[in-house]
Amino acid sequence: MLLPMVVPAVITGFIWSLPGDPASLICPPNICGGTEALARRWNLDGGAVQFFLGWLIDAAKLEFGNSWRLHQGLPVLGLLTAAIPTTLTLILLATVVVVTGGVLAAKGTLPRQADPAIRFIGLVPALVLALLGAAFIELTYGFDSFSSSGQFARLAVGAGVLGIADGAFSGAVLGTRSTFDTENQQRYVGVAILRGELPIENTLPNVAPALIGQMRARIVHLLSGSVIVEVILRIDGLGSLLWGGTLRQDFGVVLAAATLFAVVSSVLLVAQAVLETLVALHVRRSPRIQVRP
Amino acid sequence: MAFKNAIRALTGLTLATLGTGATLAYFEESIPMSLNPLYAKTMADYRATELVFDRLWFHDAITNELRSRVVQKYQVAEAGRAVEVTLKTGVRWHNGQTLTSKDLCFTIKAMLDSRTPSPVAAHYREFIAACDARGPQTALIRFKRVLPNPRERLSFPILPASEFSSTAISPDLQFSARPIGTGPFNGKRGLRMVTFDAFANVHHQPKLVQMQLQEGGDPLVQTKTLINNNVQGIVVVPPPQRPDLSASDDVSMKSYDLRSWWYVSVNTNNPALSDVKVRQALNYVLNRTELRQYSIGVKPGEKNSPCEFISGPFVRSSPYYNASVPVQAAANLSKAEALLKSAGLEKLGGRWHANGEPITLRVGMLANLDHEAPDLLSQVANQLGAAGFDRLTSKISADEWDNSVMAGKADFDLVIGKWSFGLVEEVNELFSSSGRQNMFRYANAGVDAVLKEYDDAVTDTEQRDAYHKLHKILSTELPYLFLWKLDTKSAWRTEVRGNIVAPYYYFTEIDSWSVDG
Amino acid sequence: MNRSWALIWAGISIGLLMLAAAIAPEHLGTIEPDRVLKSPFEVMPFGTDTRGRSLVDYATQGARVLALPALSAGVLVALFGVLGGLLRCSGSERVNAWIQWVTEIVGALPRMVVILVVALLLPREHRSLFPLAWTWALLAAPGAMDEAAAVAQRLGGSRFVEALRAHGYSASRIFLVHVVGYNLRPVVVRQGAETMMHVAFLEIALSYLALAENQPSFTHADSLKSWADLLKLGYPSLIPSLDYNSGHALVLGLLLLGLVAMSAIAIGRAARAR
Amino acid sequence: MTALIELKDLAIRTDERMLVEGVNMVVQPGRVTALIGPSGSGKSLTARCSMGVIDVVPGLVRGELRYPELDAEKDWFAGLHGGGQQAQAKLLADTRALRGSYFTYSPQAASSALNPGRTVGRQLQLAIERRDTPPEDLSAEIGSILNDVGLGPEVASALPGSLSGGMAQRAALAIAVAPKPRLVIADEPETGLDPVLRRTVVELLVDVCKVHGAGLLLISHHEDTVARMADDVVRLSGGGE
Repeated sequence: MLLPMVVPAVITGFIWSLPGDPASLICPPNICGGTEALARRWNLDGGAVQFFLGWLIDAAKLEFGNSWRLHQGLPVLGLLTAAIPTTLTLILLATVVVVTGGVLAAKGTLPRQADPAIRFIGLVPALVLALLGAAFIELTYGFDSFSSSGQFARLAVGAGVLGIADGAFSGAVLGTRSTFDTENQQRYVGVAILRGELPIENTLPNVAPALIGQMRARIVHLLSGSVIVEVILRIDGLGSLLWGGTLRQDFGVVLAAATLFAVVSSVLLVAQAVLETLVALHVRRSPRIQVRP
Repeated sequence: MAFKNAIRALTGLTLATLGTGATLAYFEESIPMSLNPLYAKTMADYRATELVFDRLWFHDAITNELRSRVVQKYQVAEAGRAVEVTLKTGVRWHNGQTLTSKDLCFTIKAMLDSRTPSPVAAHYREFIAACDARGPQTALIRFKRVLPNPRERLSFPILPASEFSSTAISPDLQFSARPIGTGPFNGKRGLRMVTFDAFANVHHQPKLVQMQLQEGGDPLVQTKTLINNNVQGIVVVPPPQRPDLSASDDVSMKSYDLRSWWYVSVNTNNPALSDVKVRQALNYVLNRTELRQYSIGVKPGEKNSPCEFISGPFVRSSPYYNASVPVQAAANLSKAEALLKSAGLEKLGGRWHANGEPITLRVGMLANLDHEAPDLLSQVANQLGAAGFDRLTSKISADEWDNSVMAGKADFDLVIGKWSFGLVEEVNELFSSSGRQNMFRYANAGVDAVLKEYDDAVTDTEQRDAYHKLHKILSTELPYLFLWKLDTKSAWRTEVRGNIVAPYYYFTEIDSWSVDG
Repeated sequence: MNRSWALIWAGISIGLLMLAAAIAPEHLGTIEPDRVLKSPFEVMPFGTDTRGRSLVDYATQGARVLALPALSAGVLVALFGVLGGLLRCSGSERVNAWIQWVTEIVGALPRMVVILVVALLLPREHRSLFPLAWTWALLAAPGAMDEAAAVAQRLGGSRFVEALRAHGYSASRIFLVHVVGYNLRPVVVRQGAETMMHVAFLEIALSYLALAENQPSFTHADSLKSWADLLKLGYPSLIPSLDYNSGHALVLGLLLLGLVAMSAIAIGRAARAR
Repeated sequence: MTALIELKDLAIRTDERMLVEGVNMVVQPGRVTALIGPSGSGKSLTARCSMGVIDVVPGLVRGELRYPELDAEKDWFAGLHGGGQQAQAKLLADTRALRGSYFTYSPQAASSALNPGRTVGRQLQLAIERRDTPPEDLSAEIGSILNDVGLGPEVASALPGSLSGGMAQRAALAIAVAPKPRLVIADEPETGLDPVLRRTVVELLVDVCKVHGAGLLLISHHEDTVARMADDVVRLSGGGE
């Protein structure tokens, strides 16, 4: 859960470990109004720790200042609040694709003969699919590609790309399937069949923790992929912010965006923990028995 | 239709009211980094701020005479060490308040405030001493020294005092994205475009209702988009795209005089390059004709080419250009070789060595110049290689250019760049040993002396003679290898009328622009 | 693809990559205005770019940008994997628990984000693919260690080692030959190969994004062309209405990416136990 | 009286060899039928087939399967010969409703045969829900069944993993009788238990089935254990040809 703190901490460590004045690293004086002003703004004088704490406190108060360079003068908070829903939608839609893959595999709807094809698709890097997606968007939506429908199409295509590229879909399908295959070799499954029960009813609670873990890892992977997809498809999400900030060396934006990514990841960790507890409770379920006199 | 869509698409341009004549959509080189004129860096910034702000004085785009839209009357005071300015009444800011001398003096005080880290301000700090309001519309601007013709130099944009809490103006203030000016348009910067909404005023009656600035992206796409009438103009058309556009009847090309020239600046701190003979040799190594042909595509012997060679730090049309200095159009490798030998370098295995060590030249070029002169960097590198120099090439990002190259911290031996003059054609900052734009801290007593002559000059002729001398010295001293003046072309749809393009600032005459329905 | 074929393919592909990297020219050839954007049929073998230069140089320079960083990253990950496996066999519970924890934290970070932050903080003179590739390797390492450890677990962890000791094998022989050689090899080599592929894709992605914004590259000297340049050059041909005939560049770029992926698979297969 | 299961001339094969051939078996209600044969003679296979579960390919070569109590005429193997896996899957689906209600299954080595992810109580509950008429007091019912197999109520909340071999076997038995089936099919209930426990478990099995009015098909290779208590005996010679 301390992940959101780890990220800025690591970055801070990095800045102070690099040669040169942290202030001019964070934002060169000729941009940020003289080192003193800058030092005051980022409380750099107290060294790494104070800078880090100062930043955390401001962040807690949702004070991220304004963008230096990427969108000079626009409040970073505003940029973030505009970006987060977009990115979350993107990830959510992509997750739907991935989960569908998992479910289809679990239910055995996907024929195993398709595996080679699925594996192959999994090899395609996000960049390539994103480029194709961009071409598609531009051919279909053209001039209106920034209208609301165009924007949604970008999101949809982006989600599709994310969900399929870099082995997201194939990983979900093959991973889920192999998990179930291993479980189905357990003897109790065979017995369940002889008892007229469906195997999946029996195995699901037992494989759930493993599946949840896999799914969390996959969503983190999607987050990482969203950077490329958002930039190529010109989706104004966290990824675009992070990338733009990196190019323009807009430290405030990058620090905030990176931290937000970390926040999302740790939310996922929490979600995983909660789900696992729920499964454990489900497994322990049993009717209360009162002893007969 | 698919074609249209594709084009529209690639640009990602969204125009509600296309072709109604009310709105003018155009492509810029890049989305402006700041709409605060004090922090204008790129030409896109300058052009955008010209729509939102009024400069105190400016040159008429056609007659080139000095004009002002906000000054009622002025008079030189204190024997040329000050000027008293009376502002027009009734000029309104975009926030509804009226323009007063308080705003004028605030602007000057902000620029004088050392906590305002603005290169523009730094320039004015050189010679402006103070400003005091003499009345609601009248202010006295004091100078540090006598200025021959002060109005020439007072071309700063006026900022609204009411919008700032102190005279220390930082670039990250919201003002940079939502500026308030007295100009013809009220600008709002979005993530992917800037919209300018017309603001009628006593001194501006723009015919256009709205202007929409879009980042250009791929030049190929920009061109097709313009031809297909999905955008009405491209501010900067790279040479490779010009034939396509001039072929189209619906588009007219307009020359945009940036008064800018291209150079290869030489790191005189590099032991080898500190020797003037070596610099002269490099000047002979460069085959400008070939560079121009391969990079910009000017055929040898082409009439009225967009690209004319120069031998000094001025464009040919400038009075300061010393026509008696010849240009070095072609390479002369034998001369170069002789010079290098006489400088004590030796050629071993086809590579030049300075006291036993092979010379490796680190060549850099401002990345976004690549559109205007594609592959210039690699071509220069190739020519150096052919002449026997090892070389490393790298593109330089805009930020790095400001923070490292212009701060004199660049680890390059040769830097390819473009210099554009503002209102006044002054080069002191580039060549004076204390100059702020002197990227390699080049220092030469003779040059400094001539520059002083220019500063002390009280008449235009004196100034011209000083710069003629400078031109002559530099052509042998060669802290820069001067390449050419590449005139910039814009392209606008023919429906766009009255589109007078001002040198450098571009949109100075925007009030006269209109679009036929 | 059976094992021996995989072995051959893996060998050839790595060999080719290295060869290409070795013969890559320092700078692109001179411009030839009279053969702009020629197809492979007009100018062998791959056609030319917008300045009439052969795309062969693009291919080799791209290989040069990738080869060593990707390879080193792959090796790094493989080594980490081996370490993970050995640790599990020499079973110190605390160490293993610690590995688990690190895996959790690192696994929770979106890699691209970390890479970009590193790219941002690296001073320009240190900007190259190596630090980014190694960062990627470090991010991939815990996963590899985990998987290798799982394999070791299936072997029986420390009990497996004890058993072999009982047979009188020397410790070094047990660990190097039996644990690593026979059992961990398939896993760690596959992990390494995948990392190589991912680093290659990472480079192309980063270079492309930088190109698209006309910025200097994060990953290589600007005198070199990355395979991303091929994609960038070929991309407009995807929109037929632009009638921009640079499709051959796109095809070449995709082909090279495909080769990288195939090779990664081949290497993985080749390392499989008999 | 009408039989519960009637298996005629069963022959099952894999690609390699015949597994069982010419097996005939009739299981009467309320009686203990022993299915005896050496290991590998196909006892379990025969039992599974009689429950409609065929999981070898090509599988059925000959044979008829009837559940006369339900339908005197219907041959459940009809159309299965050479029908391949689809046909087997169909049979599996058609007979699912019967398994776990008409006849139930009590596995051998129960500790590994019970779902580790469900408490004994929950498994009993699910089994009881298979009855046509659910009991008005579920928890009491579970308690009594546990009691019948000699387990305390606390076992209900235990996960199979925490049970000893003997307890697991009893739990499995409880689950088998819980749906009030017409027949309990017990697959070598004595395996993995020591001789003393073995005897008690098998006796328990017989008693419990009697108490719950269910027939019992007892699969075993220990003649001595079962011969005494079996009413009918079916012998498998062992292997095909």
